Amino acid sequence: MKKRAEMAVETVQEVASDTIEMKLYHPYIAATARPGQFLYVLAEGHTLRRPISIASIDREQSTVTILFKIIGSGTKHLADMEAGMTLDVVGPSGNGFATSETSVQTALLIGGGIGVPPLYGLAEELQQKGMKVKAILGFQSKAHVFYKEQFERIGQTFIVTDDGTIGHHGLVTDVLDEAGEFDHYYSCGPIPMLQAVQNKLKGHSGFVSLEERMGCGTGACLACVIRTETESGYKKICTDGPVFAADEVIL
Amino acid sequence: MKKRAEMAVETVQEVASDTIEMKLYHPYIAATARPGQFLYVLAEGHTLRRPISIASIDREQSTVTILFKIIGSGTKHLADMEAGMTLDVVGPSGNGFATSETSVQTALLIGGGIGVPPLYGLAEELQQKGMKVKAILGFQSKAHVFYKEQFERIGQTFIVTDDGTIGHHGLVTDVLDEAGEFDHYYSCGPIPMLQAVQNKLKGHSGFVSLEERMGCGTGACLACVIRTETESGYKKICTDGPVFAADEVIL
Amino acid sequence: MTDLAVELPGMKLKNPVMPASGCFGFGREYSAFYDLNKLGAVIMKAATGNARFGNATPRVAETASGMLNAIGLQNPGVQQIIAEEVPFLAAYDVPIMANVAGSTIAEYEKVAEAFNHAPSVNALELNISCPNVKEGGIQFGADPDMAANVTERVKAVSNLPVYVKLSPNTADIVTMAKAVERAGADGLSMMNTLTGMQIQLSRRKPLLANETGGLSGPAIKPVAVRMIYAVKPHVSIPIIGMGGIRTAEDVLEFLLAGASAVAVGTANFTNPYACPEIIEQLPRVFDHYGFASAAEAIGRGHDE
Amino acid sequence: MTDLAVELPGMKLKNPVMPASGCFGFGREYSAFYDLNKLGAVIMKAATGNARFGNATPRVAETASGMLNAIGLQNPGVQQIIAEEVPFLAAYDVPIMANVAGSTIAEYEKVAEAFNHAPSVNALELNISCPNVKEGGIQFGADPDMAANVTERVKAVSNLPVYVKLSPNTADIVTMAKAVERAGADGLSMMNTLTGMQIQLSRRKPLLANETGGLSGPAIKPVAVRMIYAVKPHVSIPIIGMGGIRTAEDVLEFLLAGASAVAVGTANFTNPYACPEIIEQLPRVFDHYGFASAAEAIGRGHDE
Ligand SMILES: Cc1cc2nc3c(=O)[nH]c(=O)nc-3n(C[C@H](O)[C@H](O)[C@H](O)COP(=O)(O)OP(=O)(O)OC[C@H]3O[C@@H](n4cnc5c(N)ncnc54)[C@H](O)[C@@H]3O)c2cc1C
Ligand SMILES: Cc1cc2nc3c(=O)[nH]c(=O)nc-3n(C[C@H](O)[C@H](O)[C@H](O)COP(=O)(O)OP(=O)(O)OC[C@H]3O[C@@H](n4cnc5c(N)ncnc54)[C@H](O)[C@@H]3O)c2cc1C
Ligand SMILES: Cc1cc2nc3c(=O)[nH]c(=O)nc-3n(C[C@H](O)[C@H](O)[C@H](O)COP(=O)(O)O)c2cc1C
Ligand SMILES: Cc1cc2nc3c(=O)[nH]c(=O)nc-3n(C[C@H](O)[C@H](O)[C@H](O)COP(=O)(O)O)c2cc1C
Ligand code: FES
Ligand code: FES
Repeated sequence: MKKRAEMAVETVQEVASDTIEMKLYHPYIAATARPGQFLYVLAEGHTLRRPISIASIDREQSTVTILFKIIGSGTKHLADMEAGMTLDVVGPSGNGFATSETSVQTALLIGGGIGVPPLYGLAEELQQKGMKVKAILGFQSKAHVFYKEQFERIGQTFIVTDDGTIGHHGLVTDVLDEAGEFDHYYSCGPIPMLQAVQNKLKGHSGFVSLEERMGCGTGACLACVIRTETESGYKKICTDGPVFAADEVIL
Repeated sequence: MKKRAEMAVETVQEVASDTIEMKLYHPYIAATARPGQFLYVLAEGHTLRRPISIASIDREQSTVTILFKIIGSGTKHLADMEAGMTLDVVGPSGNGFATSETSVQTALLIGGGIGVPPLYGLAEELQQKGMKVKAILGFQSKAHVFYKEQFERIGQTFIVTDDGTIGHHGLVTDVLDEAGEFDHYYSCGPIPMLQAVQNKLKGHSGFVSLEERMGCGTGACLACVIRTETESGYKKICTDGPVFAADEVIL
Repeated sequence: MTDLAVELPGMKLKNPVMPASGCFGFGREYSAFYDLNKLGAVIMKAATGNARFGNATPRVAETASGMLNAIGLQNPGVQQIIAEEVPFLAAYDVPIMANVAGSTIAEYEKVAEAFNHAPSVNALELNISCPNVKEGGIQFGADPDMAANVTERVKAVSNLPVYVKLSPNTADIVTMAKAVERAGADGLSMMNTLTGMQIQLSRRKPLLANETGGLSGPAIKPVAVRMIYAVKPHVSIPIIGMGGIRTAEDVLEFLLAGASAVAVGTANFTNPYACPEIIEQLPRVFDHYGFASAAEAIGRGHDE
Repeated sequence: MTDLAVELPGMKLKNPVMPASGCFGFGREYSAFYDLNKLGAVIMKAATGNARFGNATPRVAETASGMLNAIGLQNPGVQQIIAEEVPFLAAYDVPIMANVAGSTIAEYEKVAEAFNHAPSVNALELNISCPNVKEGGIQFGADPDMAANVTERVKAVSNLPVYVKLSPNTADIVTMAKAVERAGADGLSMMNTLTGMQIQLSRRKPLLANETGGLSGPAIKPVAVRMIYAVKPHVSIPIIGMGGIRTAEDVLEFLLAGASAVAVGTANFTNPYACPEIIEQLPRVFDHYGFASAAEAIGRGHDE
């Protein structure tokens, strides 16, 4: 169950252009978090919290790692934090990836930009469960690439950039064929990318992790709804999601 | 002439209950500041700057010292600053005490609470000019007293407290007679105290330093006016003041 | 010990703090953070005649010391609220206010009438001021005659005390307040959100799908305090104050202005424990400013 | 290089940024901080028929991301402004707008007429919306007919383009804007302050001596943007936008909403260099969002 927690900032590091990796200590969060869940983070002086995915979990060290891109004043504020400070979060929030129920043999992970971090924790967990992991990771340019080596250590990894400064020049969907066979896919990134993936992989079983602007982050305000094929006609990204079966949501 | 300056915080110290002393480094400000002037200080996240008097000036070290009481969120924020940070100020602001033109032999300084700091810089300067300085300093209680020894080093000092926990129990005006002869008086503190002093010392030549809520702090918005006997009928505390001849302003 | 209790038509409150409509759902989510029995009351999310999906997303944006929202009254409809949500809240020892919305007077009547059959609901809050409902809503809140009319019609069908929630998007709040009092309102809720907009530079378009949204949060507090202060001397029905409340000091400010109780909206988003933390601080704050009870602070900002 | 110039009735501006009335005096004080030639224009503090002392102090209070003011139009009177202040500003190569205020229509006429004899003044800004003037002011700004009337009367006596400064304290800004356009206004200034109040807990009373004050600063920006966006399609006269502008990005937001130029008020208090720093950042911001000139951004938030 999610709680408000004061997490201790252990390290802060710029791992790619405007992309910050932050390791946070908190026994409860680290013990209960699952890949695909997020922290709802308070940036001082801001009214709304910021949703940031949990990129990886170290249960022994009681830490979780987040990775975020500096977009506006909230993430700028977070980037200015230093080791020794505390971060006020509500988490672990959301449902996370359902890895236990799947009998996946090979998983294809498709991430775009800041959609890559949650897939890393998922990759680690799937690997631990003995599954084969392949990843297609899209970035703006070489300067924006992060976690390439980490993913390569886990499995075959395709890097795609908008400008071709590294890897394939184009879109993540361009290399889907090259990536070959898989049982399930997991995708996280901007909506147009998810739509393209959903289209191209119609018929495949898959999961998408969605983003939407949030108010409460806790299911009460209905800011973050997504249309679904379910009876009520909608789901809440902050609590029912952010991960959904690809055929469940209408992007 | 006042400027916006980034002053380096050198030391931050609690010198009495909720009362912070802060030493700030800046060659231009330290070279040009005069006792009685103030810094118009930015507390991050706040719309309006805070006026804080210059308590003393060390021209050799290029520092000025301010002393402030924690009242609300602005001064709370300032109190949380640490050595090595920078403070955004506009200063030196206001006119300051006119010590050069006076042929004072004995000066009586009458300060209440947070009106005490500007008088300390004045006391130092008057002493340097070879004048005799006496001071009456009023505080809430013993826990709120600061700079007692510093004033005593300069001249005869009377401490008065609201609750009698140290010094005289009562008001600064109670010990005026005891303080004896003087040529000029200089007073700074809350309006009711200044009114009482003005009343009791009618006919004496004196100066008062005033407080008012400020907008621009620079003479443009007319937030900080005080009625005067002058032709225009008013003066601006932020630029014409904060120091006025006692018979000039209508309190 | 400071006595925090206040009494309002239809509701005895342990303390004057309740979550504001639309910022707390029907309580389920926040019950995971703390015991709802700590609250003075609960105001439920708006109910309409049938289920509504609301506006397209994005529905919220952040502003300086505030936020914009254009949820569009999404809710499962009054019948399902009575069947599924009210029973959950009824298990707590906390008065329940139902927020009633609609696009036509007939819809307001239908919703209000339905709550007659929900014995756990203690009072109605008539949302005549939702700025995000394009078909109707806005007009009721902007015109004293229409506001009076919907108030009268709802009073005629309802067994419950009716609090009318006023819009700040008006030149003359006092006339509005007097009109709905004359029409039979048992209380006022002041205030709903100010209409605002944010333009997203990268898209060169309003950020919210609905274009405009309701501005809430600390940014609007001075407007709410001013309106309550202005209305108080002109009405004899109690006011539930809201708009930017974040601290126990803010609660006292609203009571001094003339509110008898307050609602906390946006602050729940910044801090899910906002309500219980404010309530916990109230005794210290009332004591510090010389009040032995919440009730005796009400309207005291008007003393000579 | 981005072309920052914009042209308005009576004024050719090097760039679209000018200090807002009442926040910049008559320019003298800020001329000690920077060269006023950097500004797009200067709007002077309100002028009334005779000298006014204004309200008692305290006249300002701080709020979340904003402030309240109730200066009360203190000024030395139109004759002294023309004799002493205009010549100081006329020495700069910057268009001058005079802010015209009064308690009666006759006073507005008198002040407007006086500026006919100040050849350096390029335009008038008709302050029909000062919320702090008890005798008159407020009514003109709240009623379309009265606003139209004062606009017409001033247009009849003035040789200068007249910009009417609208109040946000209204339920229907579009009707107001259309009314003053029909009455002959050459432009609009949007917007003045929202009326607000802060209660000082320790005194149990409104903090400002005037009780209410005008809310300004970033807190009100979403309201200003919404009103400009709403008015733009309904008028063909240009709009000077204002309300919470603090950064060059804010300037672009106002231009996209429909303003042709902007005024910066409260931000001057937080940072005396606000105007020149914003102007310095403009080329970078226009460039980043794909605009080669300021003029081409105007109203582009309305594109399909
Ligand atoms: C479930 C979820 C997980 C996310 N995980 C990550 C992550 O691991 N790393 C990462 O860099 N980013 C992630 N994001 C996006 C991240 O929340 C935004 O980049 C961030 O909120 C921007 O804040 P800001 O103050 O810098 O930007 P501003 O634009 O100043 O923010 C203004 C407001 O808009 C909201 N907002 C802006 N962009 C987004 C967005 N893309 N999604 C949701 N809200 C937004 C902000 O939260 C804030 O309320 C995630 C978003 C969601 C919904
Ligand atoms: C010329 C001058 C010199 C001063 N020198 C000192 C000094 O040396 N040490 C010191 O402790 N205090 C001094 N003060 C008072 C000091 O400015 C206030 O205590 C401070 O602004 C309070 O800010 P806050 O955010 O803590 O309080 P808040 O009450 O949260 O402030 C809210 C607003 O009110 C203003 N305000 C509140 N109290 C005062 C006040 N007494 N005078 C002016 N504005 C006020 C603040 O500046 C701010 O704009 C001086 C005031 C003036 C006018
Ligand atoms: C996300 C959100 C949803 C809201 N929904 C409703 C609603 O359904 N009915 C209503 O009367 N007011 C609604 N409001 C208005 C609040 O109840 C409250 O009047 C307003 O937000 C001001 O209070 P605050 O500043 O504390 O948020 C909503 C506000 C927000 C922020
Ligand atoms: C201290 C102060 C004084 C003001 N005086 C005037 C005035 O004399 N005439 C006027 O038309 N507007 C006056 N205004 C309103 C501003 O010109 C401007 O419309 C408003 O403050 C919104 O802009 P801002 O948020 O950038 O401050 C004043 C505002 C402030 C803060
Ligand atoms: S953000 Fe409030 S329901 Fe999801
Ligand atoms: S604070 Fe603006 S004139 Fe003094």
